Amino acid sequence: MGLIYNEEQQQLQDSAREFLAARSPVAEQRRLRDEAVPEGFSLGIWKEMLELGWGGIAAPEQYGGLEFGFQGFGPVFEEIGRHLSSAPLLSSVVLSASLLESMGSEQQREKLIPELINGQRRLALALDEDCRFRPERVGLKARKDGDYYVLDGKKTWVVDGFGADGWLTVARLEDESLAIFLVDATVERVQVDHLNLVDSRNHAALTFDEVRLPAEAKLPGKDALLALETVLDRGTACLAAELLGMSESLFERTVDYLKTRVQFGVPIGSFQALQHRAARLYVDLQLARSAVLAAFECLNDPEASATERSSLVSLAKWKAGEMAHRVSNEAVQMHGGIGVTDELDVGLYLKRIRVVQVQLGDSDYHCERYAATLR
Amino acid sequence: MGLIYNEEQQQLQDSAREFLAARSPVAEQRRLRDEAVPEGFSLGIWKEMLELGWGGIAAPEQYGGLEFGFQGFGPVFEEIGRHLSSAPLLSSVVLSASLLESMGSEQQREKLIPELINGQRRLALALDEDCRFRPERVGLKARKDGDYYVLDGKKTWVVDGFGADGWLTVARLEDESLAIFLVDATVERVQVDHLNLVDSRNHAALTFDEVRLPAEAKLPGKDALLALETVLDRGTACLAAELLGMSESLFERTVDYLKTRVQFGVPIGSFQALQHRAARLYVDLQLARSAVLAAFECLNDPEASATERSSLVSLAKWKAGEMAHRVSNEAVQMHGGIGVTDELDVGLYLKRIRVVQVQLGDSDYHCERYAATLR
Amino acid sequence: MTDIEQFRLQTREWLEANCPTSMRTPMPIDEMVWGGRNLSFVSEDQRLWFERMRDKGWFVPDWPVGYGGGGLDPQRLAVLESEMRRLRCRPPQINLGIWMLGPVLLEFGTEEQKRELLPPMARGEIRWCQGFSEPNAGSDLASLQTSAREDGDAFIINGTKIWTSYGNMSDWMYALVRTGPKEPKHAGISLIVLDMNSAGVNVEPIDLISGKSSFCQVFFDDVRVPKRQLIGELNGGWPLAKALLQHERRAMSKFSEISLPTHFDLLEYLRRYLPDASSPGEIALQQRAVSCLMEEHAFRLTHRRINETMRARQDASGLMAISKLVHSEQERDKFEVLLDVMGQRALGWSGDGFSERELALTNTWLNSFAQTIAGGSSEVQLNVIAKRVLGLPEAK
Amino acid sequence: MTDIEQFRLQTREWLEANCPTSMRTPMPIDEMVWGGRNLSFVSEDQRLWFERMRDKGWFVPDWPVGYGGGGLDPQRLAVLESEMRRLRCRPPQINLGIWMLGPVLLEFGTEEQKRELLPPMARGEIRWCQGFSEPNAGSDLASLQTSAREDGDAFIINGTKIWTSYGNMSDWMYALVRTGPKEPKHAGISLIVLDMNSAGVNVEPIDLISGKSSFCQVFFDDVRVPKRQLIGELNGGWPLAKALLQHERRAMSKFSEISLPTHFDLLEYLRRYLPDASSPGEIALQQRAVSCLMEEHAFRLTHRRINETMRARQDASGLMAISKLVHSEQERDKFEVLLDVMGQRALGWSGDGFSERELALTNTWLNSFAQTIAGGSSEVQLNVIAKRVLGLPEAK
Repeated sequence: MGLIYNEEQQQLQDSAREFLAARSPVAEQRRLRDEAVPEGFSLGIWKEMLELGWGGIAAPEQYGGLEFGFQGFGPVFEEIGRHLSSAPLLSSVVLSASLLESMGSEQQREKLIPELINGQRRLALALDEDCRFRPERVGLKARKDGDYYVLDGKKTWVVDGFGADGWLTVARLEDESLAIFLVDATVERVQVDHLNLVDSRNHAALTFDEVRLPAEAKLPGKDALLALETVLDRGTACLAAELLGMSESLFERTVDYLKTRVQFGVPIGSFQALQHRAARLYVDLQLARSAVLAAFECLNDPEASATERSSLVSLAKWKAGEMAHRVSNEAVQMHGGIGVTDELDVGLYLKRIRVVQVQLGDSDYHCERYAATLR
Repeated sequence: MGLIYNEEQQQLQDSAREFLAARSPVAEQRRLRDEAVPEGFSLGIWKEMLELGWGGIAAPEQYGGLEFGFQGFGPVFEEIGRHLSSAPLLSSVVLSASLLESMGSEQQREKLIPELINGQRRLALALDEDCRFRPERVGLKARKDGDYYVLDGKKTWVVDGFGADGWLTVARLEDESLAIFLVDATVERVQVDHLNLVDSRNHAALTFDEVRLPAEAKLPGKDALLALETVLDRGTACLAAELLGMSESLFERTVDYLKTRVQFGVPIGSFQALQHRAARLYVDLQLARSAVLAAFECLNDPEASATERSSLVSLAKWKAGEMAHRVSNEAVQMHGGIGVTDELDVGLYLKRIRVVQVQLGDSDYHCERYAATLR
Repeated sequence: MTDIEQFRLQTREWLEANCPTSMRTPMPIDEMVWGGRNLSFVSEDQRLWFERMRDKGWFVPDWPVGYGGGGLDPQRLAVLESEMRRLRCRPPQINLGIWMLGPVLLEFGTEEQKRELLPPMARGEIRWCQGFSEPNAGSDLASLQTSAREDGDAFIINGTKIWTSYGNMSDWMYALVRTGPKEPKHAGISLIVLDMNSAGVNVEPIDLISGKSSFCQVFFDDVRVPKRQLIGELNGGWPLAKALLQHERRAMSKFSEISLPTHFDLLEYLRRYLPDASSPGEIALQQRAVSCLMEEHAFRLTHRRINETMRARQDASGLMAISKLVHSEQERDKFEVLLDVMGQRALGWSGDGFSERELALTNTWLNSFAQTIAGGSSEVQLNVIAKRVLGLPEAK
Repeated sequence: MTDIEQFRLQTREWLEANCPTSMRTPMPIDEMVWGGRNLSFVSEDQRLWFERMRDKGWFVPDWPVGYGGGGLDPQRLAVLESEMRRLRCRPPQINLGIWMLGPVLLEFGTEEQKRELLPPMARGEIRWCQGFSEPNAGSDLASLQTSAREDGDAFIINGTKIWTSYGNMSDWMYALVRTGPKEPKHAGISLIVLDMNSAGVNVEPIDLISGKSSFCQVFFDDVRVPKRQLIGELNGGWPLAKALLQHERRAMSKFSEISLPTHFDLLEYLRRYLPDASSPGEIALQQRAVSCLMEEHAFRLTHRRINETMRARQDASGLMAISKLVHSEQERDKFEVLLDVMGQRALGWSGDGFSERELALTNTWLNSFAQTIAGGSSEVQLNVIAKRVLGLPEAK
C-alpha cells in the first residue's frame, strides 16, 4: 500500500462510509445507549457488516476469508470511528480469529474461523486483569489436573465479553509460561459481570472459580506471548484508526461550528486565538494519519520485522491517542456551553475516545514500548 | 515574612534596584562579556555590593553579619536577575559562608566568615562532577595519608571558581561518607580551567591530581550531606529568585514590545493569539512568584522541617525554571526577527536563564525531589 | 464596654443558644436549604435553625427592618459574620434572591417593588432563579433575543433562557429581556421579574455529558408579566445587569466557600492505583502526576498570597484575574492525570463494577469540562488578563 | 533511439568525463561556490567543475543560448537534472541571481536589461543578494519604507534593508523600494537592481544570539541608481515581488536539498549523555525524549506521505502548509530536550572545555530560534493553515 489509500482501500472506505452513514450513524449509538442494549451493538447491523465481507478482510481463503490483506481494516475502522459505530469486529474477528489462526489446532481453525467470519459464533479476548494495560502481567492461573485444566482468577475489561459464545482466555501455567484457553460460555463456574463504562459499549468482568476445562481447550500453538503480541499489534492499529476517524469527524464538526457560531457580531472562527488552536489540531491530525497509515502498511508487509511492527504500531496508537485527546478536549471547549450538553454528539465522541485511548495500552505504555524498539 | 514582601524586604528591594540600575545594568553584563573579563564580574561593583551589606544579610552578628534573616536574599536576587547582574554573592556568601557556618570549626568560622562577608576572601563551592546535577553522586576521592588527606578527581561547573581564593570541595572518603575540604587556591597540583558558557559568567573545571592537604583542611562538622542539603536549598532558592527577576523583566520588555511594534497597521499586541499567550505567561509568573516567596518564608522559619524546606525550595526552583523557560522562548518568538539579534538584550536573558535553570538541579531533578517529600 | 463589644457578646450567646450543634458542621451539598414555596428540611435542627434566623431577620442582617431585614450597620454585620464563622454555623438559607436580586432591588427598585418583593425574600418564602444566558448569547450577553413586547399594562415575553440553575425548582425568576428591538444591542435590554407559575413558562432540565444536571432551559411562550414587575427603567437594564453580574461573582465565591464540592486528592489516588511504579511509562506518569501536584501547590500558595495582599491593602486585582482560569484548568488537568493513573477504572458510568467514589470521579471529571466554560470561559479570562491586567490593546 | 535517449546518453558520458569524482560527494556548507567578482575555490576540482559547466551554459541549462544559457527544452532539462542526481554531482555554482532574479527578469525585464544582466549571471560573474525585509516591514512587506526618489535619469535611494544574506559578499542587489509614497501600501512599490559598490551603500553584518551570522543590514544614503535599472513598471513592483517570493520558496527548498545542515541525532545523544537513566527524573526525561523522537518519526512519515500524495497527483497542499511549521518547531523542541539531557554540556560557548560537536550544538540550538521566525514565522504559518486550509474567516 503506502501512506495513502490505494484504489481498493479507497473503495472499501467509500462503501463503509456509505453503509455506516445509512445504517449505523451516531444516532444509532445514542439509541443503543439510551435503550441500554446489553451487548452494546445491534445484532442486525453486525450481520449486515459481515455480509459486506468485513469479517473476512484479512482471513485466508481456505477459512472463508477474502484474503484482501490486513490493510483493509484501516479504512473500515476509520469509518467505524467516524460514525461512532459499534460492532464486535475488533473482538471477534481482528483479535479472536487472528489468535486462533496462529495458535489454534488445524481442527479449531477449520471449524471456528469460518464461524467467526460469518457471525455464527462470537468470541472475545479475556486478557486484562489490571486497570492499566500490561499484557505480560497475567495472574489468572491454569492448573493441570489429569486430563483437565482448572482455571482460577479474574479478567476484566473484556471487550464484547458479555453475551459472547466464548472467551479466549490468557492464563498462566504452573511453569509460569502463558497459555490461551478457549472457554465456552456454557461452561460452569464462570461469572460474567457487565461493566458499564462511559462509552456504553460491551465490557465485561469474568470471574473464574476453579473452572474445569478439557485439555483440548488449551490452544496448542507454541509461544503464546509472541502470538499474542502479533495479534495485539493488529488490534492496536485498528484502535488507532478508530481514534483517527473519530477525531477527524469531531474536528470537522468543530471547524464547522467555528464558522457558523456568531458571538460579538462575528463568527467565533475569526478569533485568531481559536484559529491558531484549530490549526494546531489540524497539524496533529495529519501527523497521526501518517503514523496510522504507516502501521497498516507495516502490518501488511510480510517482510517487516517484529521490531519494526511494534515500533510503528506503538507510534500510531501513541500519536493517535495524544491527538484524539487534544482534539476532543478542544472540541468541547470550542463548542462552549453547548459542548457539555448531552444533546450534542461531541460528548459521545469524547467518551468513546477516552475508552479507546486506554484500550490495549495508553500513551505512556506505547511510548515505553516504542522506546524499547530503539535499544 | 509571608507571601508578600514586608517593609524591610521592600526597602531592600528598592535600594537594590536603584543600585543595580545605576551601577550594574544589563549593559554592564554586555561589557563584561565583550571584554571577556575572566572573573565574569566587576570587582569594584562587588565591593560596592558588600558595602551595602549584602554579604551580611543572613550571617550572625558575631561574625560581622546583620542577622537580617535569610528572607533578605529574596528581593536582592530578584533584582540581580532583573538587571542580569553578576557577582559572587551566591558562590562566596550564600553557599560558602553558610557551609562554613554549619561545618567549619569555631576557628574557621571566626576567621573566614567575616572575610567572606567583607570580600577580603572569595570562596567557591566545588561539588558537581557530572553534566546533570546529582549532589549525592560524588566521585572525587579523599584518601587519608598520615596527617594528610590526598584528593584525586575532577570537579566541574564550579561557579565563580576561576580566580577564587579557595574552593570548598566535596569529596568521598574511604568509608564512602562525604566530607568537605577547604582547598586553598595556592595549593599545588590543582588545575583550574575556565569554562566559557553562554552566559559568559565565571565557571571553572578543577582537576585534583593527588593534591595533599593538611588534616585541618577537612571541615570538622558532622554529616556533610545533611549540611550540604541545607546550604544547597538556600542557594537553590536564590537561583529561583534570580529566575523570577529575569523573567519578570523579560516579560515586561515583551509586553512593551507588543504594545509598540506595529505590523499590518496595528500593534501586534492586538492579535488575540499573542494576547492569550502573553496572558498565560503572566499566570505562570504569578504562580512562580508565590512559590519563590514561600520558599524564602520557609528558609527563614526556624521551625520548618527539612521535608517542608526541600518541598518548598524544589517547588520554587521547578516552577520558576519552567516559567522562565516559557517566558524566554516566547520573548524571543514574540520579538520576531529582532529577537534573535545580539543587539537586543532578550538573548542575554535567554542564555542566562538556561544556565540558571540547570544550576543546582533542573526541573526533572526538583520534580523528583519534591516527589520524594510526598512519601 | 462599647456598644459593639456588647453586641458581640449578645450575638455569641444567642448563637450558642440557638444554633443546633448539628448545624455547626460542614454542609454537604444536599443539605443546603434553599428556601421557597416548597420548603423542606432533612432534620428538625435544620428547621429550627432556619426559623430562628428568619425570625431575627438574619437571613439578611444588613437589610432595613422595614423590608424584613435585621437592620444591622456594617460594623455589627461584620461582628455577626465573624461570630458565625467562629462557631462554624451553616448558612441557614441559600437564595439567589438574597445574594443577587435583593441588593439590586434595594438600589434600583421602586418603593412599591421593595415592599412587595423584599419581605418574602427576607423570610425565605420565595426561591429565585436567574434568566440571563441564551443559546445565542453566552459570553456575549448583549445579543440576547428573548423579547418583551408591551401590551397594555403588561409585557408579553417570548424566547428562551438557558443554563438557569434549578429553574425547575424555583418560584420566581429575574430575567434580562429585549424591550427595544431597534435600539443598539446594549440599549434595548430591560430587567424584569416573573412568577415561574405564569402561564406559558416551561422548564426543561438539561442533560449534560456528565448526566442529569441542575441546569435548565426555560421557554417563554406569550408569557404575560405585569408592567410593575419591570425593575429600573424601560431599556435601562444594562447597568442593572452589570450590577447583578458583580453580585454574581461575589455570590459564586460565597457559594464555593460554603459548599463542599467532592474533592479528589490526586496524591491519594496515586498511592492507591499506582502504588509501585516500576516500568518507565509508569514512572513517567508518576512524575507527570507530581508536576500536577506542584502546580496545585503553587496555586494554593497564590491563593494565600491573594489574601495576604488584600490584608495588606495592596492591589490584588491581577492575581484575582487569574484565579478562576487557573483553578478550572488545574482541575481539568488533574482529572486527565487521574484518568491515566486509573485507566478504565476512571471511566465507569454506573453499576456495581465500580466503587461509588470511582463513579463520582467520572462524574466530577466530566463536569470539570463545564468549569472552563461556565462563569466566564477560559478564553474570556485570557482576554481580561490581556486587556485589563497587561494593558494590551483591543483586538483589531 | 529517440533524440531524448541520445541526449541522455551524451549527457551521461559528458558528466562522467567532466565531473571530478570529488565533486560527486555531499557538499559541506563551506564548500559551496557562490560565483561573483571575488570568485575563489578550495580545490582545483571545484574550479574545473565550475568552468566546465559554465562553458556549457549549464549553470542555467534552460535559459536561451542568447542570454548565456544552455537552451535546453523542459524534457532535456529534466534529463540533465536526473543524470546529475544519478551521479550525485554537486551544483557547480549557487547564486540567488540564477534562482530568483533571473526568472523574473526573463519574464518582466526589457530586452536591454536581459542582454545586460543575464549573461554575466549565467557565467557566475556576479553574486546577487536580496533587499526585501526592513526593520519595520517583516511579515508585512507592503509597509516597507526604503524610498527611491526620481532625480533626472536616476533614482536616489534612502533607507535600510535587513536580513540580507551575505550582503557583505555580494556584488549586486535586487531590492524593493517605495517609489510612490502617496499610493496605498502595495501600489507604491518598485523593483530595482543596483551595484553594491555604488556610493552611499553600507553593509553591516548582524550579530545573532548564536554569534556571527551571514545576515547583514544594508544602509542606503542617497544612493544614485540609473533609471534603466528599474525592473518592470514604476510602482508596479508588487506582482514582481510576489513572483520573486514564489521563486524564493522554491530556492529555499532547493537550498535545503543541496546543503548539509549539521544534524543532531537525539537518539545518539541520549545514548551518550544519558546511557543509564535510573532516577525517576532521568527516566521521565528519557520518556520525554522518546516522545520527541516519536513526533519526529511521525513527521518523517508525513514527509513521505506528501511525496506519495503528489506522485498520485492528489492534493497535498494542506500537508505542505504544515511542513515548515512542524519542522522548525520540532527542531526547537529537540534542542530543548537535548539541553535537558546534556545540562551545561549543551551550553558551552567557546573554549577547550567543550568538544567541537558540543559547541556546534549550542550554535545550532540558538539558531533554531530563528527557524520559527524566518521564512514565515510560526504565527504566519498558523494563519495560513487556519485560513487557506481550514477556510476559517478572516480575523476580525
